[in-house]
Amino acid sequence: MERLTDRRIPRELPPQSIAFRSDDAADAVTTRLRPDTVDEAARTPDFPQPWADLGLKPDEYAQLGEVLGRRPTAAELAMYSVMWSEHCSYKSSKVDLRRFAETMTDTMRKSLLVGIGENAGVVDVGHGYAVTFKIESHNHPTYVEPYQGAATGIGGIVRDILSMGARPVAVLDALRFGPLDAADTHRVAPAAVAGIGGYGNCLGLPNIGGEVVFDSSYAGNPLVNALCVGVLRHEQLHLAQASGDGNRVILYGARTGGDGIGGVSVLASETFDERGPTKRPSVQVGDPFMEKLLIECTLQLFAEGLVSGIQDLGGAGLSCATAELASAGDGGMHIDLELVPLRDPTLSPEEILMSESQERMMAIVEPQNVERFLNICQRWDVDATVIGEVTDRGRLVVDWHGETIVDVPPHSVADEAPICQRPFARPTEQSSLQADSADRLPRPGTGSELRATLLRLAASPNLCDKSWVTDQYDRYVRGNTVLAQPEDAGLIRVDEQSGLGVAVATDCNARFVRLDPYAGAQLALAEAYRNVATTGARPIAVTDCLNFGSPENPAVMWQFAEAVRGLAEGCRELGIPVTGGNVSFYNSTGNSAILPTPVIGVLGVIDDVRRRTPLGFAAAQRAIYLLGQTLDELSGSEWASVVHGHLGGLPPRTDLDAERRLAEVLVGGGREGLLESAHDLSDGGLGQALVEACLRCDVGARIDLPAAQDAFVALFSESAARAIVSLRPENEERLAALCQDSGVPFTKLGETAGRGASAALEVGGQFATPLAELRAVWSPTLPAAFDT
Amino acid sequence: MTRVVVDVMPKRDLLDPQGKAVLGALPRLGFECVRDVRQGKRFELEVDGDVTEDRLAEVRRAAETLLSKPVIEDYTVRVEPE
Amino acid sequence: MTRVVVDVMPKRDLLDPQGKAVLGALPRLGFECVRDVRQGKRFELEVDGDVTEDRLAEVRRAAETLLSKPVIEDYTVRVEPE
Amino acid sequence: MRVGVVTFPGSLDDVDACRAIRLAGGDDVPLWHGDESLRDVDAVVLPGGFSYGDYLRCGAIARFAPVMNAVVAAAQSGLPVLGICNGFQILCESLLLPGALIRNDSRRFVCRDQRVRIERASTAWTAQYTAGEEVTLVLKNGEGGYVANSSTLEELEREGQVVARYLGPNPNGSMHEIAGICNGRGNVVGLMPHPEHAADDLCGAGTDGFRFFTSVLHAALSA
Ligand SMILES: Nc1ncnc2c1ncn2[C@@H]1O[C@H](COP(=O)(O)OP(=O)(O)O)[C@@H](O)[C@H]1O
Ligand SMILES: [Mg+2]
Repeated sequence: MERLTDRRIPRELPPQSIAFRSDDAADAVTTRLRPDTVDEAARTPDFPQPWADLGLKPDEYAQLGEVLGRRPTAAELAMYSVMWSEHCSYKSSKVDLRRFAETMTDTMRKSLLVGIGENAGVVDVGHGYAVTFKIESHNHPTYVEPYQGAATGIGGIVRDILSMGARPVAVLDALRFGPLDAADTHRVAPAAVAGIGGYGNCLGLPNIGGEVVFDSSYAGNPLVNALCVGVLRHEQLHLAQASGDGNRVILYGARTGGDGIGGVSVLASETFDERGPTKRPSVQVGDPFMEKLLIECTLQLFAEGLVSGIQDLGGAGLSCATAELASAGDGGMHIDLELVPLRDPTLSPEEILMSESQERMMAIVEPQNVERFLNICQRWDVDATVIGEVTDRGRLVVDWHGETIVDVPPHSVADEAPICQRPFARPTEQSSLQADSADRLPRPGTGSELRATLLRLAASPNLCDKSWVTDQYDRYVRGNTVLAQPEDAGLIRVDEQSGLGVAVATDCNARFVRLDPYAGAQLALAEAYRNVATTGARPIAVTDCLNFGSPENPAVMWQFAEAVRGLAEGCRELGIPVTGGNVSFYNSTGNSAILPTPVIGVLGVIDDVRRRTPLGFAAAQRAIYLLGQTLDELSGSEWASVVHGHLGGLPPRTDLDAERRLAEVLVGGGREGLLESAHDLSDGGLGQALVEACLRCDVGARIDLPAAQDAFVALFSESAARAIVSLRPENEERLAALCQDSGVPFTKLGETAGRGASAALEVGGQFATPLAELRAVWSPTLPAAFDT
Repeated sequence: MTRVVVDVMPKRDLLDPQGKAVLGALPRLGFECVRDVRQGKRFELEVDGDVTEDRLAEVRRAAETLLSKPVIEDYTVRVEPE
Repeated sequence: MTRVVVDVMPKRDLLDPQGKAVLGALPRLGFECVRDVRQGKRFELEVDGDVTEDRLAEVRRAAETLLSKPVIEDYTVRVEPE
Repeated sequence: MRVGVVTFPGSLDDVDACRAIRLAGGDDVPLWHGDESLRDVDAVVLPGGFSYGDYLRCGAIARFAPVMNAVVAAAQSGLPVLGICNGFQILCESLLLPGALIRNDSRRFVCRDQRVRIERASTAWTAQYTAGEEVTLVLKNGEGGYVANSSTLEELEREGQVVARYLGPNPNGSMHEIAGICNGRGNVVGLMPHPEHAADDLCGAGTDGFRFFTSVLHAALSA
């Protein structure tokens, strides 16, 4: 594959003369004076082909010969090698991912308009509206070129959402970097954040949430997972399929250039190692301005009913789009590749098929609509070209100046990649890891030790103020953002009349997943679910981005299988379906893989956004309640990590039924207007939740910890299914009734106190700390690290 | 004091959205003769004393590590004649 | 085809936040010999045919009206030797 | 009362400006960059965004859009024009306002709720404020540093053409903490922070920005 990304291919040769360069000797350039055609392939069955370098296994290459009844042409080989790569074919994960379908119940299916398999899932949210959302990784490109890698991550997921027929309305970004003090983190993190902001801001999409986590396992393997939310009317739903003999295939958007040629295949089949840049994919450069035009143009095309099928061009570019459109349709497709508008006229046909130039879309259009289609594109300054048509011959045929260079059954490219049954095994050290619990670690005892612990945690990289990051993101544009960072979930108004809205949160505590992948994945799901419910929205759907190490490592494969099983069963228990997502393998350097990081995004719906519940204490003399039960659960906690650098034991207990009942109270309480604030408890426990709730509007609090419990456990345990709420005293009784109805334990902690200079967080009998002091440790961590 | 100029340009094969935007605007302003535009950065460094080979090597290193991103940009370094 | 280069630099007496940031970063990377840095833009225009005086005048007009903003920037136009 | 909002390729906050105009009781009239006509509007907003990607200089290319010929002519004969953020940059590029906006001194995009002081209430867009009033608007830009040469700055100060100034730490390095200025006549105002994002309690930073829109509706009514 690298040969295709190698830009030293002699440019003075006419385009037709370049096929593949042989790998071994730099000067042994295998050139053809004509492209490798189907006829040529039939004539020269024994012509040696660089299939191994393109990442294909011997049996896969053999299978290709069987599918085609001859050797593949160079273009076909390029196409299959990319489409059958891990990244495009999910060959290692397919077996496990079937669980999501298997655990789907009728209730879960009810509001699902489009499920897994399309560009993104679509759910009904009422009033004739539907919402589509999906999360996707752009990890390796971000490591190689942090700004462009992260930027094009946003660009890609936004086109996925657009291609469902939806207007993209918001983005979120879940980020993982190496340790805050590592030099490479300083190379990657600020540039990745700037890239996400640079692209999203210029595109005009509000960024309403995400995560920033620092951990040594991500050094050299940063994770950038981008989520986009889109809104459509039911009747606007579009699918990626090419049907109707004679319908035209239109390529529109940016011209095709040399960006990221073969990137996908390399990304998915190689891991970073000491050999460095020669193994790296070539990068892509994004043009958010073009993408903005593409969005507005495409929405107008939808509105005028001119599009009968549509697909964005992402990984594997034209190869993937044509194959998937044709495969999902009812016939075949014929493309004249020389019609593709090029930025670089010297690209070979294989390169054109593989190019990952950004900001391109492909539409299937009935002949009588073509003229209007092209007119609309022109109005938006978007290039559009008819490059082929749908046929009824069941083949995907690509011609280059009249000669056929691809002639394949579309299913075989898009859907019939060989499946890998990867061996998996629970690593033996998992047991010793789980046996090494945090219970043995020395704990703070006195009030002043507890206070010092609270401050230390608040200042730590993973719990500190994230506004250094989020202030680089426009959260206001389009004027429908009801909640954004630092709220528990982002909340977007969908309909101004009714107040209908949707909330989204992403979460994953990867330490928990490391300790127990099954439970950890459920805890990630539970946390995202809880975050959504905290704002008052009812969780209805899930998207996931499964970031793991190498699938060729049985221990990693075990983590993966366990996490998927946990997630699938968790979703069934909560009654919300996984609607789509993304798998990213090979997040490892040498032998060390990242912490298994299944980032879970949950979408919720709220009937009236005016009833949302914000995170911060808003006024004095409000009652503060803790909902849920606190156990002595500190293994894998932020405290164990920050104070002791310890990871071992079992993660907190998962009780999804408790999560569901807690959500009932939070959503019901919000709808009744009982709750003035609500904040979920997660990393850092009650202590950190109080810090955040106080600092949000600078309102203090006076609380007493339950007498029956150890103060340290009460403050820093990370038991799940908990939240703190504040409310007017006259509503306390009603809250109690709600909690009793749902079977949610509730404890009055105390009340909110004054605002202003004297405001403080006071923990009865233990300590008090002025909010000014809390802010002074919580706020400067990221600026101090990055602004020097 | 000598002036060393570092020019940093987007790599030929990669998209240059900035150059593209300018190229698109030129004809609208009546400039018809331009076929292609690329936009890069120009750094003017004022360097102490004479520019020795060592100094130049140092500037080249700065160009490579700080002023340009080698995966997407090319740079050139030259001493500006007085 | 001829290449015409337009360099656009921030005016001497105006703030140049980007140049300043580079200047601040250089010593931290161990580059000690640089006294001042300014960051501007470099445009490479590929112009049809030979560059006549008329063509150059046209490019100069583009540099003045579009590529630079005279209150904050200065520009130079030159034909790049082959 | 008809207030036009121009959409350039890459305009983003046009929908927000339209909504604010509607909330204020006006009729929002979409104007297209490629049209020469202002469709008989009583005032014009050049909204925020990244026209043409802002790759060259913010506003540098939008300034040449056909609609700008009409805007410039109308502004010169007294039509109220408000340029917000990218719109402010376009007004400077069009020479309807002096000076320029450069990269934030932090070199980062900044999005935050920003306190500003309204320095001049006698413009078409600020008539419903009192001079000296302190309000919260939304600042969100990467190139918001206002610069001008010293004689221009002196003149702006002398003639009272500074419409709004940042309070607290200077968020972007603007000279004289300038957040907004107007032309001599007070009908053309350029403002870096966004009043349209402070016009709706639920989805913005409060409602302090609302009066920019009610001001112009009132001004147009009484004109
Ligand atoms: N990369 C990011 N992009 C946008 N918002 C972020 C990002 N990282 C964190 N946030 C926001 O900051 C707030 C705090 O994050 P976090 O502590 O992870 O929340 P929680 O613990 O509730 O999941 C949340 O509102 C979150 O959405
Ligand atoms: Mg939360």
